[in-house]
Amino acid sequence: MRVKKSWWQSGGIRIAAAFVFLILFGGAASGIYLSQIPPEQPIAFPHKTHVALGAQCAYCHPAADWGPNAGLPSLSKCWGCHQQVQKKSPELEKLAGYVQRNEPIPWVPVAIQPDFVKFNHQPHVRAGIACETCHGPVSQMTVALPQPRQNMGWCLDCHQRMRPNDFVRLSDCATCHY
Amino acid sequence: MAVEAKPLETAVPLPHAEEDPREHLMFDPRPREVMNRMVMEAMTTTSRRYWAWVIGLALVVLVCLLGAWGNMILTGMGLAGIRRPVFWGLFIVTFVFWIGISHAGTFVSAILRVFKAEFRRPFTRAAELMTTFALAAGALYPLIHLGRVWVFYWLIPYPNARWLWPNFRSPLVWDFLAITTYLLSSTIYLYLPLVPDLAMARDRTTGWRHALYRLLALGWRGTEAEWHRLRRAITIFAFAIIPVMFSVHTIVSWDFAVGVVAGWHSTIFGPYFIIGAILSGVAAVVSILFVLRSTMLHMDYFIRKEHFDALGKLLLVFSMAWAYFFFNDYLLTWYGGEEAARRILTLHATGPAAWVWYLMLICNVVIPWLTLWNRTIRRTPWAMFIITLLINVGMYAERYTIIPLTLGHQRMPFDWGVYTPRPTEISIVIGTFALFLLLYLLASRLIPLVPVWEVQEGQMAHTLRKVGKAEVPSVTELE
Amino acid sequence: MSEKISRRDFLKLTAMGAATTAVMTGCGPMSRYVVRRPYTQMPEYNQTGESTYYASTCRECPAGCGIIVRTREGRALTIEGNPNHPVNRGRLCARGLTAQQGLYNPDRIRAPRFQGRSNPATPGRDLTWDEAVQVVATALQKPPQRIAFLLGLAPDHLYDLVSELTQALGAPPPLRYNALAALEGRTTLIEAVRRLFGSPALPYFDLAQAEVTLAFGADFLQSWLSPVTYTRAYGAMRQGNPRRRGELIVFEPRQSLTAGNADRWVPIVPGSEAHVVLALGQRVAELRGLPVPEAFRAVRPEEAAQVSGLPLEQLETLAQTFATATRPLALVGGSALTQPNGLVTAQAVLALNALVGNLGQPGGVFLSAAAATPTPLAEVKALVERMQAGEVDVLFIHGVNPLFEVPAALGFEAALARVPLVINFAAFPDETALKSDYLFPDHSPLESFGYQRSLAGSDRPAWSALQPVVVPLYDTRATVDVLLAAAQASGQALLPYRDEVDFIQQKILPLINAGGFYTAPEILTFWSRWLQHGGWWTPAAGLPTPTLERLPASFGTLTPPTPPAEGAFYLLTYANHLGDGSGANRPWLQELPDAMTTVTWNSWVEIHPRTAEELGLKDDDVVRITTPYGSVEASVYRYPAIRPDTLAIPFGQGHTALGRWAEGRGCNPAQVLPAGHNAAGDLAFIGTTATLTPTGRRRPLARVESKEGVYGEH
Amino acid sequence: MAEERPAKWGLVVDLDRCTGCNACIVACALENNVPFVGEDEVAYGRALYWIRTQRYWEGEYPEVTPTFQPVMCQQCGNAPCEPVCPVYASVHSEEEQINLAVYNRCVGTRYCANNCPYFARVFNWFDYELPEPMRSYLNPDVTVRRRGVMEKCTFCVQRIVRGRQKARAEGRELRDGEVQPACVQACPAEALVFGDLSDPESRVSQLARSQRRYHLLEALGTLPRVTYLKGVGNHGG
Repeated sequence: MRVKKSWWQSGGIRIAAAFVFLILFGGAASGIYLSQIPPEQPIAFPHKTHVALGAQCAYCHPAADWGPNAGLPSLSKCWGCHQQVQKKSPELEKLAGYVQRNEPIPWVPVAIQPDFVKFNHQPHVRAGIACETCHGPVSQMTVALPQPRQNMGWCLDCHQRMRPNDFVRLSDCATCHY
Repeated sequence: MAVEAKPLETAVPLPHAEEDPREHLMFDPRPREVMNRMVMEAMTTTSRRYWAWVIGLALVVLVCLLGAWGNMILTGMGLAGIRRPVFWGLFIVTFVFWIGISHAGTFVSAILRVFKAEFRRPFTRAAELMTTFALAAGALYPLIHLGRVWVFYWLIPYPNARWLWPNFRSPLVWDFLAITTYLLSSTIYLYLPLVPDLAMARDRTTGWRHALYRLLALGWRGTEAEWHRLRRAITIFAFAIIPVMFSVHTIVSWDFAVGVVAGWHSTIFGPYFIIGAILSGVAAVVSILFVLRSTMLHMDYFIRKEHFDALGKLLLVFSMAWAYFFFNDYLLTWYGGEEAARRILTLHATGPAAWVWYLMLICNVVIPWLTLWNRTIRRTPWAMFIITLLINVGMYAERYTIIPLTLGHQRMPFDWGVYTPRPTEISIVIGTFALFLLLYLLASRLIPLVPVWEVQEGQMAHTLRKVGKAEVPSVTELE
Repeated sequence: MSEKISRRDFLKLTAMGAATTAVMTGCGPMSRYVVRRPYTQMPEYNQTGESTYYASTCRECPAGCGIIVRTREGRALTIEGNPNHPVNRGRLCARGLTAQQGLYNPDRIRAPRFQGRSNPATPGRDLTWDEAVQVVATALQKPPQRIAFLLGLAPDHLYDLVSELTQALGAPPPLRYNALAALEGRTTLIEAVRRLFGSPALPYFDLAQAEVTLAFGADFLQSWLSPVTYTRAYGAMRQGNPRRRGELIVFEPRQSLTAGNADRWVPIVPGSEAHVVLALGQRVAELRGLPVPEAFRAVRPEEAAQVSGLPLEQLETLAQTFATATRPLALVGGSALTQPNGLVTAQAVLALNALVGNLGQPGGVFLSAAAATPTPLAEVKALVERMQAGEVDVLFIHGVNPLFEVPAALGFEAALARVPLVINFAAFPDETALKSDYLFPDHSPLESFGYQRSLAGSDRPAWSALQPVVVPLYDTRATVDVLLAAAQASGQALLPYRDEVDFIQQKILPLINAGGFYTAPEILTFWSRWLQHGGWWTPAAGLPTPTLERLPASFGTLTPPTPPAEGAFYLLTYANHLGDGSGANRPWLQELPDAMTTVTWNSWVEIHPRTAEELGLKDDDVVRITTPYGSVEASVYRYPAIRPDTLAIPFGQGHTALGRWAEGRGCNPAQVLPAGHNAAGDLAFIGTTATLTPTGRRRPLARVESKEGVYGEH
Repeated sequence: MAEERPAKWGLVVDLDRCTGCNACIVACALENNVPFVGEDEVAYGRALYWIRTQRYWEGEYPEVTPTFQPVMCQQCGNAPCEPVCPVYASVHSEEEQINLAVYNRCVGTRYCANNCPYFARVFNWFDYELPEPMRSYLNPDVTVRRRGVMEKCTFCVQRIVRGRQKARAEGRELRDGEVQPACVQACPAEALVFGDLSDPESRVSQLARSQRRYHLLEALGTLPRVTYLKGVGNHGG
């Protein structure tokens, strides 16, 4: 006797279900992927080259020493060196273009925190944390790359490891959120 | 099946002296197969009116519940009428209402089962279904009323990258745990006694129904060993679910009682809420039974006047108990003499919304007390339907009094405020009522609404014995 | 912006993408990154992520409080008080705190514009500033006598420049009008000071050290002269005096915020203040054992008691309290001055101070260092008559909104239509701007240079500086620059100034050696310190002491108030935190509850609950208030602290223009005010009676208080 | 670096100085990016004032007088809002001894608001959009809250944190009066005084010991950090 298959055992249904699953899974996966790729920058700034030439991080991002944001160098700062060091390259021509038009370069910072996280560079720099600890091996990057998994647990973990005696203060919500 | 004859005890509903004992379901047996077929017919017969209701309710759920809720999520909680200082409104009122209704199933089924109240047999399932669906409707509200429902999962304790756990000191977390436990256990408790009936249905259907019931019946064959295990499981659950039931509404009451809000901060709130819940739950069972009896095939065989009568007596008792707790709560608050709390009591009785308070008392106390003592009224299904609906209106008014009417008049008169429900929240409330009815309607055609085996078991135990010339009803206790 | 500044590349910044871009939790790539545009050239005073603070002067009212504006990446964030400023000592009122909502107001006029006023069919069009300057230059070449300037009370540097300009042209001097000054009777006070003490200055009252203060109508906690100064002084009077807690008694028909804070509120009949002061003066002189001056004998105490409704015994108690106090002080303003007897009241109160000998004493009366120059309503009236008669060819308007602020009964609107050329420098499309031919928008105060030198609240000689704290947002230009450019373009060598900054520097040049708390060898250094400190003032407090040579035999004729006819009421209007109404487009000022009624976003009419009951009126009933000059509608607020025969409507709402937050809210009491004036030429509206008709409609007021909780009504 | 002492921030409201002018409301709103909501919403009790002046009337005409009492979050030491929050969005700061409102953690149960006897908490019923270019004045130090989030007075914790960081960078302790919330800074009558209650010499401590002191709803045992000083006499309270 041939057993009658139930409706949910039919091939069509199963294939459709597989499709639905694939679409959902694929969507989720590509969403995660897309949120992790670095954004396109107006100029492919080679951090690698600058670090190799001996430029200190704080030369271009000096505000990390005194305030919350490390800051982006102004156009005049870039041009201050590059009008002397005139190496021909298409990226430098882009820079020259911005200088000519006196137009700010629309950088897309990758090391940003959401609006409700009030990160302050200054105490971290004072505590002697190297930039690479959080920003990754910038000396090997062209444009800066976002560092994955910089979430709250990551902050707390570091606070607990580095300053176990001060953890009450460093885990206070108001340290970062207000 | 081991049967041991025992003389009739007074706890068993005695047929009224003047009436024919055959009016009672237990003494009006029909052959097993006939009864099975009746239940199957009731389950599989759908009329055009049925489908109209299903489609209508589905539309209401879609528009009034999902549509309005979705719109509120996208726009903001401001679409509801809540405001400062009445931060909780109709959503929480309806939440408490549904959780209250959900006590019916457990009460009717578990407590009456434990106390071997025989009249429960035909409608335990109807009551358990109510429990499950009322919980489903009620459990939506903690989500609906969240300002940011898209992060509701922060209420769930799970290890996460933020190193954060929910605050176990918060009654809302207790609520969350209690409601999930209750939902889970009441679903299992609904399912267990369903298994033999599903197997019965499996053997009498074809097509998708057969597939479904085969899946759900878990290969039930009806052997003695299976019956044995099922009985034990049901007994264990019946005992275990009772404390869960008590805990749920107690914890819901703690949402209010642990606060400093004047008028909420009352130690009697736990039992007061439980009694209110059971009152409204049992009332809802009566209402539903009336609807089932008058709309479904063969239900007049299973659900009889005797059941309305018995439930009516219960209702009277609970109405009295509720009045007792209400008085207790009122007296202690008044006697305590805290100014803010006293002001609230005065306001409930004399403020602009005093009609809600009087509605509560009339529906919960005056009407049941005036009617339910009367046997004829108790045995008139439509009268019972109206009375029980009114009791639930009264219980809704009770929650409305406790929540928005109390919140609006706290300790700083400068900031008092009057709450007016707005269309969005009314629509959502209507939507969950529709959801409940829709689920019930669908379930009534998907699962046997009468626990056939329980009825049959009862009928086997009840017999009329001839003692001399008289026929005397007797019952044997089943092990 | 002046050339000098653009050369220096002052504040050349581009805002870093809005820092408040919401980056949501766990959102996808779209919202994850934001574009940031760093400076092309980092200003040396700027530190990334740190705020930069600029000292300037608040121009939300004429008081001239010193402010410090916190900026970040070229955006003005918050306004804070300048802690060293002699007027406000770091404190601010609600109006000053909302200045940035004016700067960033979406309804600002963004470019110079021609409007087809005479012919509505003519479309308006935007102009370039070159065209605008040309228009002004042509206008300045009109016959000088037919040119008129109507300015507001701020800023002073513009007034100084226009004064020089009109002098050079031979045109009539500019008029200065402001509803706040009109409602508090400022010119009456100045005129009284001139008559008694010889110089037309505003008095400065040392409230902080006074021990018993009588205030006649002066709502110094909310609008009078310099509210922040006097609120600060009030705090010090209450709790800062180690000897005793100062006592405050206020005479007003309607309880203002000041009267609400007083130890005693005396609700006298509107218009009877002069009687009360004179009667008090007699008794005080007697109690102090002094001869009663002739001028105080103008009224018998019984008569005063009868006119004012204040029992004689109370009058006696008050006189005793005042006469026996160690440091008595009497203030006058507002409803006590804006009435036919205003000048008498003002002189009598000043003389009362002289009587108790507190002139130039701690807790007494001083004279402000700088002359105050508001124009009395009478002169505005004269201007209106000239306009009506077609004697004005061109009217320049700046910093004032006469169609809103001037009583409608004056007929300004009709007269304006008869002026062929109206040039308005308004920053906002207010009522007058919409009826002007040309709009040449000035910078907002936070984008402007300037100074205020008439500082009624300063306890020492002081000038308060304005400087831009952000780059101008729109294509606006400083009016001083426009006038200077036009004066040059007109070919005549009218004014010896290059631009606004040059003008201000030349004006403040004498201050270098005037004994301020800083000095400098030359103007540029002085200028940088001037901007840094937000002005200039002397290191020590010190103001001229008024000297009373001889009291006049009479302060003027005294008219007792006429009681309102049956069914009519005295009508009052007063300034609350909305001031002269120019703040009505600051949403936070609208959202701010009125101090006494807690009503927001609208107008109301205050009626005593008893009166309301007699008339069968409930809260929120819309009533029509009619005077011989017009009528307005507003919702009823049953106000327990007003005379039962008086109605009051706050000033400031009822705009028909001025942008989205101001338009179509409430009513403008200027529509029902009379155009009459007192002996000092000041608006005299106290004593106006109005009738009240219910409209049958209801319009609930947005009040913050719970009516049920506060008044016990459901 | 000197070991830091946790502070116990406190506020004193001298009701004898307070005139009820409401400058504090605006100062607070603009410092803390508090949105305005418009007439209809204010009328329905949905204004988002973090501090408001409660004005009651005393006496009968003509002896009638208003009483003004600014009420903000009392930063209770034993706060009713804290235990009820299921997600720790309303949480006590051990460091500053104040009650925090952690906006990004809030899920919007509004339980804290019900349980606050001072009605100090307000809720974002909607997203309150500012028209361009008004967003420019938003304070970047304070998170702009979105719909569905509770908020309340924080004693301007952003100023406290920045002040501390500044002091720490300079290797010193915070000076008395160095950190001031916006309302205190603006108050024209100097009725508000802010400071560290754990320092007995601070101005706020001295004032908080005044004989005129009282706390709002003291009987509830919430241990408020805001101390009110009674108005003197029958009036001016």
